[in-house]
Amino acid sequence: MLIISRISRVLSNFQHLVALFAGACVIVSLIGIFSLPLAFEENQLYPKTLDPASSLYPYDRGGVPFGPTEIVAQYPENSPYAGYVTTYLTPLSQYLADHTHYLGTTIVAHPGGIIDEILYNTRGLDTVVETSILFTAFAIASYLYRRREEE
Amino acid sequence: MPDIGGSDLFVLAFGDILHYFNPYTATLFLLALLFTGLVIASRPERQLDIAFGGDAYYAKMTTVSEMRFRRFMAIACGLASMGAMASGDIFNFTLFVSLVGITNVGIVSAVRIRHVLNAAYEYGIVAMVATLPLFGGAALILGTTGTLSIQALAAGGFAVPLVGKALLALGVIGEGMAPFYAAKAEMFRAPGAPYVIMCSLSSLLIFLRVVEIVITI
Amino acid sequence: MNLILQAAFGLIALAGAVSAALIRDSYGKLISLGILVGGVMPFIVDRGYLDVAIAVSLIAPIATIFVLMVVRRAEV
Amino acid sequence: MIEPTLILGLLILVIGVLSVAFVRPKTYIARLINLEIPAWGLLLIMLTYGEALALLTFIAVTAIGTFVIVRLMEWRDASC
Amino acid sequence: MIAPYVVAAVAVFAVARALIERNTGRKLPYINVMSFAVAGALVMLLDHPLSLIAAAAYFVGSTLESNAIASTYAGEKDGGGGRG
Amino acid sequence: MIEYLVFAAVFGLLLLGIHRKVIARIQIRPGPPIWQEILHALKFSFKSTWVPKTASSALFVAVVLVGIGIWSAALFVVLAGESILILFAIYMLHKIVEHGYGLSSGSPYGKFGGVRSVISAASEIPLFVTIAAIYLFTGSLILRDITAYQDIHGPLLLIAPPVALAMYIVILSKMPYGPFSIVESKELVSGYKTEHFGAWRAGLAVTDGLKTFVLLYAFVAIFIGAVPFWAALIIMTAVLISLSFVCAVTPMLSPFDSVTVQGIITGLMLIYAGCLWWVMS
Amino acid sequence: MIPVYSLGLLGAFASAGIAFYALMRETDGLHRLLLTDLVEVVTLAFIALLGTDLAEALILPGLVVGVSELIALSEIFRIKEGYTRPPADTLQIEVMNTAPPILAALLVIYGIILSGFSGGAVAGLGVIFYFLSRDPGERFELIETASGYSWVLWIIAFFIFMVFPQHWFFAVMLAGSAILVKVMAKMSLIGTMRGDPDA
Repeated sequence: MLIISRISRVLSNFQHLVALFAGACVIVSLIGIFSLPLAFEENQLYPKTLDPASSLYPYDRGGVPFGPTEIVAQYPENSPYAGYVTTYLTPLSQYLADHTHYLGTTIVAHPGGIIDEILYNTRGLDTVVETSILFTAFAIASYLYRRREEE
Repeated sequence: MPDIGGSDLFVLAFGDILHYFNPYTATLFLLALLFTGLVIASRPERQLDIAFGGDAYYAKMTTVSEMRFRRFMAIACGLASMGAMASGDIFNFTLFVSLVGITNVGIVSAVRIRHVLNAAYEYGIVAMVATLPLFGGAALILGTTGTLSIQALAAGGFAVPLVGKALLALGVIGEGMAPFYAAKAEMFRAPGAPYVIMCSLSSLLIFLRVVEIVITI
Repeated sequence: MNLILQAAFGLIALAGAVSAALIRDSYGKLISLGILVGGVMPFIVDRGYLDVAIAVSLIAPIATIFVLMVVRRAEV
Repeated sequence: MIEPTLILGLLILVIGVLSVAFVRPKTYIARLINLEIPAWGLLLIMLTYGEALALLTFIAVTAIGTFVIVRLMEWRDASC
Repeated sequence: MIAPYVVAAVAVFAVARALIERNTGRKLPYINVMSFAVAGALVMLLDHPLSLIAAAAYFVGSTLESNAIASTYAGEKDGGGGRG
Repeated sequence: MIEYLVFAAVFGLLLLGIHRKVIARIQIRPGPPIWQEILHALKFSFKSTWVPKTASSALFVAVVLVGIGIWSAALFVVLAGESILILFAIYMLHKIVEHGYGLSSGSPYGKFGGVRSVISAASEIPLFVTIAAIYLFTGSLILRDITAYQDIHGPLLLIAPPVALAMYIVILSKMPYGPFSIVESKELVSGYKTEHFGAWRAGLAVTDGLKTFVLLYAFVAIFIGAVPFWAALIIMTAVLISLSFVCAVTPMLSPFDSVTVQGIITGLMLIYAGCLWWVMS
Repeated sequence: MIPVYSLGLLGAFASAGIAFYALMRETDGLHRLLLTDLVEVVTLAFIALLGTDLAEALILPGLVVGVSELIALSEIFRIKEGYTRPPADTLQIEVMNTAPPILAALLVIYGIILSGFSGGAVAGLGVIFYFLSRDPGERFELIETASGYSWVLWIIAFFIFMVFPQHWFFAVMLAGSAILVKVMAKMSLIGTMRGDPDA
């Protein structure tokens, strides 16, 4: 009975919780190390091929503007225009792509590109939730910050 | 597909992310909806505290701005748990779970009682480091199977590593289940019952959901 | 970039990392961090991500300046 | 053939994590500075897989995160 | 092409020198040498006008950084540990 | 279906009455008559009813309805042979309802009852080990399939006694006057129930009756299998009496000790389920 | 031949173990906050090891989740510890007189060209850096409103993708710019949150 009450004294103090959780995570990390090697599934969603010769490197995924591109989505039938975004270039990014060779990241980050395709179209809900998290966190921070200390 | 929560009732597609309901998740979803409605409808109670050593007691009042903020957080928490109940994609689920975690912290962080704030901070730390098991588990499952869709995984043919499942479950536990519940109990001493209940409900719901996910995949 | 250059810059990056970890003085740590950045940068450029390299080399000193804001106060 | 960048990145990541975990001297600032080391290791890992956009965002966000903690420490210095 | 190797050797040497040096103030010149060498290496790695800009950006950035460190360090020493 | 509900509530209350009676007899007291709980429920239905001034009124009323609602749903899940995962989800959500009872009133006693009910969340965790173990045997969590499995292989009670024991302990921690019923310990007046009176208290009594009935019935259905309804009632009563014995002879644990004991039980169950998984795969 | 993925996982799991071990031994509040930041980095390593386009698309939300939780927690920590006096002076070294406007302008322009998350983060950093050397003033409400509206715009863009996929072009433009404004505004708010609430 003594050991039980000692354990419960530790548990009852919420200061120990982080340690408890971290300990559990250490154990699971060890399990993770012991369960290696894990095979990497080659048949991935949205795989990529790198073409260093392209001016869109490392994001050149082929396709013609305003036409579909082959991208491996989970449920292609749910986004009928999947792949269209990937091939679109705004005038600015078209200009950059024509004139330089090493600005692939900038061009693709500019609206249109494979990441936009995934973030906004096929897996758009992730982005909705993620912006909501940002929104909530800022709501908390700004509420606490602006609350007058009027005790 | 193993039969866990009954057959699918309804599937809602957002691109690659499916939302589906089976009797089990639909029950949980309806409860989340019900309590979110309650949060909107009800006003906080006036909590009475006894001053020990005498017969006196006093009521803790909740200011209007604090009430509004906490109500907003509780509604967001309800919406997040509804999303987590319906989501059919592992990464999307983990994002919803993180949202539940941060709204839970938000609900109590507005309280000015130092003790409650301490508990909220400790819980916040746990909720924040819990993103490692959550996202790490999702990434591990994606890496070893090549898909994130729960329905595709449930259809079989994938060897989901046990450690991936363990990470996922551990992450959800970190966002607020027993025995980490003790920190929440401290948070619960805060006044404002409808909102505080939302904390407890949401973490229970995500835990119930992750049990289904872990058994299904 | 051939193996010799990779080894050289990799060595610089590693030396920066190890010394940043071991040095006890805050300024020394920041300087070692600069060495680490100097070792990493050729790898980025070698891949052909020039835009990323430009952005990273502008952002890295900003992070250092942020840290300097507290270093100055603490090192009494 | 394993990319040398990946090896280097993993090495720096582990060194960085060790240096943050067992920081010497144990001050907030030392830990804050050491936090940058694993970040650069992770950057090299991202570089290996050509995740340039993620890399760029990561460096920017790390700087912002540093600022958040710096700001907290400034308030702390002002109040104590 | 021998130039990149020379530059890399200079960079390694500067780093080694900087790490051996105990005094923080005297480390900074070696860091400047290193950043100059690295900037040179950046130019030589890719033969393109844009890499010149990248090298310039890196050099400007690292100079800014070491200047900031140097002036904060100097300010602290002059101010005797006060508020700079 | 309404007749099932009424029957279940009344029979559940009767079981609770028997529970009190048995405990009293073991402790050599006369004890209340066994229909005392039913009478209580009826009496409270006709008492005057209002909402305390400090309470959060909507929540105060709604939790009573939610409590009745979820346990009615649970009853139908059990009777229709649906997924036991739903049943256990409802069982865990009962915690939220208890918490709602306690916190909505603003009374300090109610609050302590509610907080304690949150602390004792560990009592539900063995359930999931139970579920996992059952799943390993039957490959399904639909009650119909589990019953069908038992028709072929015999009752699960004999196949996997530790699993049955885990669920037994879970039910035990929900029984009043037991070692784990820290939410109802006497220093909290009536725990989370303190401020609910009149018709609300009657509603609470109905919830308790339904809960007892559903849990015991589910225990019979999951671990013994398909039996005639009257036989199920008899077995339920027998299980309840054994529970009463345990309650009567054990002292109540202090809140955190109770959590720790339940946690240790969970850990043991987890090890058991792990071994089971190891053997079966 | 060692499989690359397993090697990477070994590094990631080892880092996770070390980081959590340190967190287990740590009791001080601020040190714990710093360690959670470390944990975020390790989290991203897990995702980065996938090496697909999807991995990249998952890193971006992961990053933003990490930094937003850090912001919320740091503010809770400040209130909890009762640090109520705002910091007075800014960094007084000569580079701060010239560098911030130029660097900030460069970063903001580049961020606007990038658009999306990455652009928001880069531009937000630029704005923070600018606010460092200037008095933030009373722009809080305005920035917050802008970010709220841009959030709504992004939701609209999302539904255009789902309901009217033929208008994908409009949606991608809307989404890219809305996220840019949203993330940038939020990040720049941290810059204004340094001083007195009523400054």
